[in-house]
Amino acid sequence: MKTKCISRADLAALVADLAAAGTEVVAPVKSRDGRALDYRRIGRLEEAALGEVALPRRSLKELFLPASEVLLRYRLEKDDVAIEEVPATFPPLVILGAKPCDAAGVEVLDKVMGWDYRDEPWFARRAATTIVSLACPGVDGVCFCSAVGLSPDATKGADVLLVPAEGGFVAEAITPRGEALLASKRFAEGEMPVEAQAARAAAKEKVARNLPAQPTGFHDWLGERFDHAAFKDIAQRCHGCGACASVCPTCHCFDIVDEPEGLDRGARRRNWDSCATCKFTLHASGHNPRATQNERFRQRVMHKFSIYPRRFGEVLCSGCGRCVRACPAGMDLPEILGQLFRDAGGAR
Amino acid sequence: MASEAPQFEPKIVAFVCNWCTYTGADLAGTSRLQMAPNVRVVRLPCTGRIDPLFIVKAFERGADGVIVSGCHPADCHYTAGNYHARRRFAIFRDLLDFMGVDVRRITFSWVSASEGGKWRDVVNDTTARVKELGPFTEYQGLSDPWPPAPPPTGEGASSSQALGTP
Amino acid sequence: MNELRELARKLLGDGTVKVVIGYEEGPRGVRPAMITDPAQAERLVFDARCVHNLATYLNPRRPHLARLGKPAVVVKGCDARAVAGMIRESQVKREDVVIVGVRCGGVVRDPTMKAALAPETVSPRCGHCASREPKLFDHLLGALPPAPPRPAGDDPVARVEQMPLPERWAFWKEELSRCVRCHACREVCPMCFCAACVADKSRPQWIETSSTPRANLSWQLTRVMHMAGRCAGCGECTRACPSHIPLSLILAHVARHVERRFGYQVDDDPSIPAPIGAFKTDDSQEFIL
Amino acid sequence: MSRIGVLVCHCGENIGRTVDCAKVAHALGELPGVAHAADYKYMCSDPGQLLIKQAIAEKKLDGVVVAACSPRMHEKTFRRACASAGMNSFLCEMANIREHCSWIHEDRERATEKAIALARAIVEKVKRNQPLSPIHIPIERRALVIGGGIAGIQAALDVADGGGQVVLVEKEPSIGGHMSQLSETFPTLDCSQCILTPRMVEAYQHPNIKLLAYSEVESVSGYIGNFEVKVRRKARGVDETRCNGCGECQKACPSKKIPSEFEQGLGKRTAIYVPFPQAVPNIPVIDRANCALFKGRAKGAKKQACGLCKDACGRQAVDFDQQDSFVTEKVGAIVVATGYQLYTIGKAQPSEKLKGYGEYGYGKIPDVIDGLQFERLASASGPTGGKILRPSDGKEPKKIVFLQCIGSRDPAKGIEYCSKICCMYVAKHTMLYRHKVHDGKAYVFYMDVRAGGKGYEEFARRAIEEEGAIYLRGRVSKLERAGEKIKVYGFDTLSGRPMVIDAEMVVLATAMRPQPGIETLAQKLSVSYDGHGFINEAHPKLRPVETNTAGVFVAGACQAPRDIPDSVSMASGAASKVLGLFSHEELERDPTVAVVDEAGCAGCFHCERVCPYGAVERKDVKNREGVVLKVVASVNKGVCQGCGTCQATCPSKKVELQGFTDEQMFAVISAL
Repeated sequence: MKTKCISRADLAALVADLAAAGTEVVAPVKSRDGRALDYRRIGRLEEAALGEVALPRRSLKELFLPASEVLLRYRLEKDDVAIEEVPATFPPLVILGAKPCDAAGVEVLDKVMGWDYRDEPWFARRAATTIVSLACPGVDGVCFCSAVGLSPDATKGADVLLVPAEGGFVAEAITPRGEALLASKRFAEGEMPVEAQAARAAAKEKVARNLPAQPTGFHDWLGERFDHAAFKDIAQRCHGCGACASVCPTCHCFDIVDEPEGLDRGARRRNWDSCATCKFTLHASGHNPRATQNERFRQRVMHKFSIYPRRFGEVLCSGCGRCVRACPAGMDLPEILGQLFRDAGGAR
Repeated sequence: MASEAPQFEPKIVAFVCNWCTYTGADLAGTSRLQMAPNVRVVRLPCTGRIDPLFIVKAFERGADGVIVSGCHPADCHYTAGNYHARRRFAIFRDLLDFMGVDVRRITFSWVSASEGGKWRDVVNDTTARVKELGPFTEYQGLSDPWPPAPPPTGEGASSSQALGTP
Repeated sequence: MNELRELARKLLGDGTVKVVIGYEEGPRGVRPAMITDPAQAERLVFDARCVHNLATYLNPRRPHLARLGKPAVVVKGCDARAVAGMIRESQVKREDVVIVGVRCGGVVRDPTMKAALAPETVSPRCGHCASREPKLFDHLLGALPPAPPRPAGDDPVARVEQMPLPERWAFWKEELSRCVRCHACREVCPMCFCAACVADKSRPQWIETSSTPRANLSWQLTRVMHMAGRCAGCGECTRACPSHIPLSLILAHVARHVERRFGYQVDDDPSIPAPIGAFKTDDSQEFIL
Repeated sequence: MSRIGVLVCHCGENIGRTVDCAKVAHALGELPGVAHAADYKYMCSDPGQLLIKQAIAEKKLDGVVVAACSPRMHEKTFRRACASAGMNSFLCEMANIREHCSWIHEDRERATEKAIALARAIVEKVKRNQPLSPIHIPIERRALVIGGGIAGIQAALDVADGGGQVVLVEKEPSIGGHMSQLSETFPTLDCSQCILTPRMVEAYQHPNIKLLAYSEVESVSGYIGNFEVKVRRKARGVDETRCNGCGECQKACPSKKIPSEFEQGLGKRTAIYVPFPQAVPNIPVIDRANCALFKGRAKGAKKQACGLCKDACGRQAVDFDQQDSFVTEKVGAIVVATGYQLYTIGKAQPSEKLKGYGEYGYGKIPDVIDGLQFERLASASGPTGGKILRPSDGKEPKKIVFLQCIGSRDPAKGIEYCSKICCMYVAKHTMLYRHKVHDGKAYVFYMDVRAGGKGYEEFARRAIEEEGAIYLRGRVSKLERAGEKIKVYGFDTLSGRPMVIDAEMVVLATAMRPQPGIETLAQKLSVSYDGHGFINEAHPKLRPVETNTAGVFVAGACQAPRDIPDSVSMASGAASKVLGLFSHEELERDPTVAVVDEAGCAGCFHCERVCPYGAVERKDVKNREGVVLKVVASVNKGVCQGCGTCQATCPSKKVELQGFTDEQMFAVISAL
């Protein structure tokens, strides 16, 4: 694969060109209080905060599965209901400086989105979007991408991988779409500098220290451990607030609601939901098959590390660690995984 | 630069109690007191029944102004509903103001069954005030789910300072 | 700390309580702990990282904890206000909980921080704290530490209050646009104990469950109205918000307004009635024509 | 989908002139769920109502909206029409397009547009209306009358004569009230006691009346038809069942110099006493504050300081150890008839709102007295045997000045209202005086003479024209003691001259105020009262003897200053209301009441705190084993008046006011 060298000025020119051509560009942007990052639209490269180590508050997921999305609109007529479809067409979008774990999360979700029912809005947005990842130095002691088969410079889900280098970046096109983005004559071909290679290796090593890789066959092992002792009191401190699901790049459960917007009209929307909340499985009868937080948290672990991988061959987790950082009660997924990994490894 | 565009006619929803203000509004009608046709009255038993959510929903549904009106203190048909409403709306009004809603769009009044003239004044004054404020586009425009990009560095400095979030 | 562990051991040992809800050292900072075995009392800690309001775990919406049996709960002065609120509003019976009060010298903003209190790290709510020693307790532990430093920067509530109206609107519009309606603010709140929240009610649906700026504003307006004169000011909603919306600013503003107008401060005395649901015939009514 | 019928009324030209009624009907006919829409000249007429009934039958309507006048005008009419066509009456509502639209707007286009919006909102509401049925409540056919003055006695007798049972509670030792103190009554000058005493006795002996004298209402719970009243029976120190009213105890009592309340301090009584000879019941009471024995006990004396009354009693009725006792009475209705007290004239006042007169020397100049004291002087059974004699020296005054409006009609004194009876009783006083002191001169300083009432104006004129009273329009600035005389500094505004009269006695016609403690009683009864403490009637014109609490009625001067005929009329009115209530087996009430969704109630009881009626009760939710799972709120339908404050307060909206549910209001707001 050919790599190209891109100076910051070149990148700025690319953003300007894209903007001029009507392509939306999204990048990590500092929040107003300066304390956090968000993936947001930019008009100029200077607005982006590409040099920041931290993860944006929420993942890339919402660019493909918004927190709330109109599926159709309806209007009551005298004796009928008129339906207005919402077209699943989206303007071209380039995501610049995506975290590799976030890009990977999107690709993981392609599986379920295209499974028994093809989710048109999801794939229409996917088709309109080019993801330019930026190799990560490893964020902090929580990250565990390497434990779920990824790495801080993973290319999964990315069309282009940028690696920081002297004066700019080295860019590697991963997909034909990435190649097209880099096709500009402005970008000179060049080799990955040694320092950049070394930084990538160092980052990998750093992250790997946080949590050992999952043992082989873990998904099947876990799938048979529904009553594992670790689940018994797993979530006593959990509030069931669902903050973890909101920030997760791979949590994708949604609820579909019809909401009136006036006397005679309304919209059908799908909204993010979370298995952590007590109402997620609450039946109309009042019965709740997942009666307490312990069962709900077990579901979260099971779905991510057994149910999804057994069905789709992919772990429903990109190891970003946002759930740990966001949890107000100190619930710690890598801690739980560590225990389970040890147990599974030992059992072998 | 006289505008030829049709004058803005605000939509104003009035939540009133049955015993004082509704009856006062009836009296205004019986007395043929002419007033602006912008106000639509919703009859409730008591101001105590009026939920802040009514006001929120009225704005969501396109109201440009709201009137809340009931019995004068000590005159409540149910003895105390208006006192509870008074506390509730003192807080709610201040909350709306803190959130950036122009509370001049909401009129709170006591109009007794005998104050047809006062009702007319409340209706006309509120209509005039809301006309001046223009359509409540801020509230009605709360539908774009994608936040705008933050202001470029240098502008909006006051809002880019770190806010003390615990 | 030893005092706390000993008390926990004793309470669990003699069967006074079945679980002690306290703090422990987690892999990344301090976190809540539910201790049921006296031998595990060693795990308990208390220092300036103990940010969490453990009163939340008394909330009746936590059946998995209620199942454990009678709890003892470790509370700071601020947390005690929430316990008092739940007692006042018939959610917790005073005799059904052992309240372990701890004297508090302030906490940091985030439990993963170091326990060192500095103007940059101290939680904003500790700046003017007048309740570092709970009045509602069965046991009161520790000596009163020195007062925490004042948080750095000017008063964030006043800063929003002083914004011109359109700026204030724009500020909140932007902040609330990030809300994804996960309702984490509600779930972590000790005072949000409704079995069925109005935000989940669909007939009628006063508050849409979708994340639109309109519904987000409607939700926060409703939540804050319900909190007026009840909010313990623990800031858990703000800490839980995955979108970092400064919800505490709204609650703090309303609390100040309630105090100015009704002379009422949320207190940890359950016998003092809240200002909403009461009235004085001569309450100020300058806003009413 | 709903099948709503919309009927738009022209009200002749009243609506049709400014609202295009056909267009309104057409627009509403286009709405989903509207199965019928029409307009008609007069909907409230018989043919108009017939249209509704036909539409219900032919179009199988499940809701009716009449866009016409105010629902306060004709809601009942149209609901009745719907009910007669077999529809639940609560599925019919009105949109007010007359008072709230056609009468107040001129622009036809905009008025029509508004009428459509108003009617559309009601259509959306009615789509969500639930059929409601009236609430049935059993009735305890027993009334409590609070106050044994003329109003209370009249109400008790009327109810009792009508077949109802009555509990009559009087806080004083005897019934009779202020009327028993009066000498003669205007405008007929018949003797007050002569007409009152037989009524007192009748009340006492009536088989349907249970008299609890020297008793006070301690607490009231329950609701219309089903009140439970706890009455404190104050300790008389005399066993009512033993005493035969012989009076030996009073003769024996050594403390004989106690100012008599009945005589307004102008006479004396003993420590064990009956207030006046005709008292009912004729049973003495021990005034513990003035009894030597009780004074001794209060000081902690071991030895009994006195006991002469007990020794004198042949029936062992005197009981020094008697304590307050309580009785609980179940009643279905309550009549409040607590009467009035006189405004206190001096500087010291019972509340900050009231101001007194320093300049009249009341209490300092012995011969400055109030109207009730004059009544006692004029009364044949009074301390002077009916002779007008000065309290200071017992001489007959030859010149009396009467001052009207003392306190009354004076916002500066805190009493804006007219006390209504003073003009008449001052006229009466001048006459009584002249009848007794033929050469006496009576002056009256007045603001206006208000003599509205049958025979009243003639009576007042007689005082002036035939009985020689000198009426001076003006106020008196000062009263000053000058030897045996009282200098009255006044101003005659009609002649424009200052006046100084050397009076030998001055009578102040003081304002009427409600009885002390009325606010506490009103709170116990959940009835509202005005800024002065007078009980508020439910409607000043149409419901003058009802209060805002169902089943509680009001009579006499506790509602506003009243004279005897007014008080008696009110009492009879209240009694007829009580009897009307008692004429039913069960009570039918408007089902506009709050209902709690017990499954969703979190039991925070905010509703309980805001309910003005105490209608919210706590209810245990138990499982099959009887274990209490949670405690939830529950609304007593008999007590709830339907204000809906609970619903706006409930954080989870788990209490709904029937007829104004959240779904209905949401739809209305969305439709406007």
